[in-house]
Amino acid sequence: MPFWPDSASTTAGQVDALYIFMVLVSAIMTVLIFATLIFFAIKFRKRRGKEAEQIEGSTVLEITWSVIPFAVFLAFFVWGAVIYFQERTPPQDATEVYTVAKQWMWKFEHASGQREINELHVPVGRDVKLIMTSQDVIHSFYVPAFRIKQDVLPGRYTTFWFHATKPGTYHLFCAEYCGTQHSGMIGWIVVMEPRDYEAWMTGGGGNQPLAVTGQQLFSQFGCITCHRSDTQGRGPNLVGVYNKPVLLEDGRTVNADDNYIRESILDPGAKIVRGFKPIMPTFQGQITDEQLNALVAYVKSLTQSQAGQTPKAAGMGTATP
Amino acid sequence: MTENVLPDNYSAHHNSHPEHVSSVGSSVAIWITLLICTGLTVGAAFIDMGPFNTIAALCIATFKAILVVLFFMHVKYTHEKLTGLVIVSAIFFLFILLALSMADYATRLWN
Amino acid sequence: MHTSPAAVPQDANAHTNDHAHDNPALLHHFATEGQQKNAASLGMWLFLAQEVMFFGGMFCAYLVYRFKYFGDFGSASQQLDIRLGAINTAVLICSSLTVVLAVRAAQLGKRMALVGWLLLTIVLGLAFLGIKADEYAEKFEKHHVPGASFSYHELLPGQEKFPPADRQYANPHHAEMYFSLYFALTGMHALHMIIGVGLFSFLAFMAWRGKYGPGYFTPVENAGLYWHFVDIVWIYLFPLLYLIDRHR
Amino acid sequence: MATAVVVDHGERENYLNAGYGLKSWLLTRDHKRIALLYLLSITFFFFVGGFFALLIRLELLTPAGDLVQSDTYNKLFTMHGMSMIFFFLIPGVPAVLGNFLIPIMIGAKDLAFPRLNLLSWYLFIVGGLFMVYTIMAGGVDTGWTFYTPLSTEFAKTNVVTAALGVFIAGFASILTGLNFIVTIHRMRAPGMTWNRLPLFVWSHYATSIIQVLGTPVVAITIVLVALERLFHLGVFNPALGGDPLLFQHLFWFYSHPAVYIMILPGMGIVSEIVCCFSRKRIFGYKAMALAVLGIAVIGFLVWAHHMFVAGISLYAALIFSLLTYFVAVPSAVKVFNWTATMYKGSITYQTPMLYAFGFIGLFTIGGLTGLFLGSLGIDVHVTDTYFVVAHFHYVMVGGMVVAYLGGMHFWWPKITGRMYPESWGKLAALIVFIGFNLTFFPQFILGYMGMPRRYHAYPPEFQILNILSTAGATILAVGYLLPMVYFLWSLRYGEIAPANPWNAAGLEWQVPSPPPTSNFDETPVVTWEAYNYDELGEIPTKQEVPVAH
Repeated sequence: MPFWPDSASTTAGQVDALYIFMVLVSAIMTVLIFATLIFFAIKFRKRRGKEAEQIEGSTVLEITWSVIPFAVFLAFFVWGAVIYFQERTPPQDATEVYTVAKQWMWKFEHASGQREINELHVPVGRDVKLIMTSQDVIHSFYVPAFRIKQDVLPGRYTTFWFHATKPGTYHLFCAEYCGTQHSGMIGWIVVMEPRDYEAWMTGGGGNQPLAVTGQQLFSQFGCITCHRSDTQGRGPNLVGVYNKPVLLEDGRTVNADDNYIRESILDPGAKIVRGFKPIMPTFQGQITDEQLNALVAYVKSLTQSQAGQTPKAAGMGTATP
Repeated sequence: MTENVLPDNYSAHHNSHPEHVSSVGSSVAIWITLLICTGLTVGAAFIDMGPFNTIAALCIATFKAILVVLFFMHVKYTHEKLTGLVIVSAIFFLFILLALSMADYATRLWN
Repeated sequence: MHTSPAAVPQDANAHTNDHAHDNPALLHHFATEGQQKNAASLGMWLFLAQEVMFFGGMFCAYLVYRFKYFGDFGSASQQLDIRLGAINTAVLICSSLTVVLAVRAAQLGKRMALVGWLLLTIVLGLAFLGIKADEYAEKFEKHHVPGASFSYHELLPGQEKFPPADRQYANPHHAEMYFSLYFALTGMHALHMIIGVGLFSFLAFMAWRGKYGPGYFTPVENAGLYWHFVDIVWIYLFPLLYLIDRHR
Repeated sequence: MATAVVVDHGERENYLNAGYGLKSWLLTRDHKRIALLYLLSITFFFFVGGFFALLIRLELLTPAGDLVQSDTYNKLFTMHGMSMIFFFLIPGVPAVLGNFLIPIMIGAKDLAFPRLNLLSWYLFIVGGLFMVYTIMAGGVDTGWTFYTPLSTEFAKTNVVTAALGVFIAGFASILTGLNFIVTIHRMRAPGMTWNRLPLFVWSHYATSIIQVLGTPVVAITIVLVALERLFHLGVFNPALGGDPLLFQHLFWFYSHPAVYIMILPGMGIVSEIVCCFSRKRIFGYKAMALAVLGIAVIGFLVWAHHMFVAGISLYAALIFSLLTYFVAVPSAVKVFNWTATMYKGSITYQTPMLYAFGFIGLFTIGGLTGLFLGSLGIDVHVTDTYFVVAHFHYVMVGGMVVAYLGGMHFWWPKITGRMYPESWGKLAALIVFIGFNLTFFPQFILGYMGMPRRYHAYPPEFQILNILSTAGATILAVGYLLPMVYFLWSLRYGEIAPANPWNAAGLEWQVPSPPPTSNFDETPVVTWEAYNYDELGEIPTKQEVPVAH
């Protein structure tokens, strides 16, 4: 369809539906106003011997044309809010891709360890979640065919998820002005049939899964000496901590999401887990965003079941669960 | 021409009010209160009241500010309602700035 | 033809133009002194409302970061000298009193008293700035000024009670953030003080020349309002900057 | 009736012939002369900004970035935005038409603080010089929004001088607003009660509230950006744990209400014009006055709708989206009331009325597309695309600039004492309307298709619409140059204007054209409501013109 963007995700259809609804309602409003204007302009044009009739106004009318539009506006609000809520709530079991933006490129790292630049291969019919951060300025990850964009910020994670519905190659734009080559910070989202996707994934070969890289870093940086999988460690046991509430020393409870894990590595003093001493050093400036992503991916991989079944994957090293 | 069609500035209303001249005694009394409050706020900072330390400090500061506005800045004695309106608007919009910004920061961690 | 403006009736003129010719300070576009005075007063209050929002932007930044980095802010706050802060608060409160008395002297037409109180205000204002400068100098010595030379290695509040190995230090980045806000807030406040001292110097000179008296003292009154506002800003800055988490 | 005398062809002393030397202009305290000083200054920046706009459109004629380099392009749109917003739109109507008309409309001899008014212009000029220096020194490329950390840590261009320029011009705006509020409170003539104020005055009152309470926040924010660059105070620095969104909160706290600084005075102008050329009282005076105040106040509660995809909390986004719909209601009320005002009127179509029609139409589209952006689900797709660009140009250019041109035509006889050529005026209005729609309507479609804003080069599928847009821009340029030419022409060759060529209501039409320096020989006493067209009769035809009542 000319002058209409591709639709390639579940969100796209929803956004289009609301958009068409709003265009129709606005068109009706516009036509009504314009028709009235033009009708008045012709009907009440100056005529010889006919004077204007003075009318003070009408409270009833004022209230009517405040309340009715507002009711329509509320429909826009609620519908839009529902879509937004979905866009901002990624499903639990989505395939995760770590994304690092920098002036002026997009870097992706799949859970399997596959790396890409300015091109992202994803399977059709599966939930995909991007965990994004920026190395420098604010960027914005925008895929018009999915009708979604999300700013990518330095110093924290933002997320973006979609469920692609149609194989194809779609534009990826940086939508937040980010400096000289802003318009060159573009790429492609390649949506593939699951079979092709698997082939592509294995095609690269020799990739080490991100969580395994994270596990190596976990030993390399010495995290493992304190964060043991038993209760004897000087730091909290990290098995199964992801996406669970954590009780803090100051009485607050926070959810251990990606940003929490990230912050705990970079700024360990910010949120101290109850019962532990604030002794962990900061890793700010000592690890790259990619390494950080790998560590986060590793901590997330430490689920209870995995820890029980495959100690190797859980990465507890010498400690036995 | 009747009085009620005249805007406030044209009526004799404002000219008829004598300027308030603050008395030395009351000014000194306010001054001493302000100094005592300064001592209080320092003292209160060293008592552990948990989260109420900040609240106590802000309450004392607000009390001091109110004293300054009402007495030193003569707002208590003015016959001009507009002054109060200007102050209230400034505080209101400051509140909007702080409250709606914090509405973002305070709810970022919610899930 | 009542759509055209009629002239002000004679009787209205009589009272609106009251004393119009008496006071050389009455500007041509005002009908009465009262109108002129009320305009000046409203203008000054609006200016102060503007100032509230000006500082408000920085207070908002302060609030956000204090909320996020409470412990580190506490640590950095305790690097400030609470005695100097308290003394400066007292100095400013005293200067507010001298301003009140200056306005009073102007209202009562006591010329030399007016000049005296204004000069005393200037002295107090300079004292405040002197103490502030001393505090700033200390920040430079301790490398607590944000920038390349910034360095910070201090405990979080209340960590002294733990054995040395377990003590936790404040995040130096967040301490630098605190000092950024400290310098922005106190610097902007000090700039307002300097402007105030300049204003009062001008007013003292004009007062000495006998410019102000019971009939016309709006500049003294408005400068006073400005000074009290600057005082109020400090009344908030003192606890917010100096008194975080002192009890630990 | 001393104030309603027939103009006797330039012999009477007026504000223009009261003095001719440079000093009589540069040291003037007359609000009318300061208005003209402002008019010259903002016209300069309008054409500077317009020139940048034209270069931008030419670059976008082809998908490849071939006309200018990308860094040049980035500077072009940045300086286009800064010139237009801070140095044309914000001072635009208030500092020119508001400055000229408000004292006369309320029956005062001048603004409350004439010296402050002059200071405001000088501050504007100093800020403008900083801006001109910035342009001359190689420009600035942060976008007019100065987003951190791009502006603080990464941009290598003249950010500090641009920031200072905006900061200083901001204080010019604050002083104008402060002056208006005090003037409207304190300087009204006897009988000019709040219920009798022209809506032009009401809308400037509402505008002034925003200027006084909003501008300081952006001023300090911009100062913090400059301090971060100059002295490394890292309030926004992510490396120190600074939150990049804090800048956006502080920036939009002002810059969203600032769009109401730009549009509210335009609404005031349209109210005056619609009433005059319909020969009608405004429909729903109180609702109209309340609506402008409502827009000004609620306008402060919606700023984060610029940040829905920026990473704010989900809950904050919901609150701000809902509040956004609250501010849409008074805007809608205004459109309905203008339409209702024409009902049973006796309408004629002089140039100002054509612009007023244009305003209502374009503002309706601009406002309705604002609803799309307020809706969270749609905003996520179209924010930071050409949809936003089209939306705010519909409001800013289709709304404010069109209203400004309408106002300039409406009051040109009053300001200069000369009539502009009517048929040229109508032609220009038509050209502006066509050129504007051709320029910006395709951008809505581009935006929904997904073309991001601030792109120097773009994928080829967007080219057709971009060509249309560029074609429209050239037509629009003609539409803007034409009034420049015939306005200048009319200064010398235009017909002498009577005191009240439109037979319009309002005190400004009861003083001679151009008005004398002190506006009124004697303070008027107002005994009538605003827009008392029932007492005025019809607009005089050409033959009757010079005969004032």
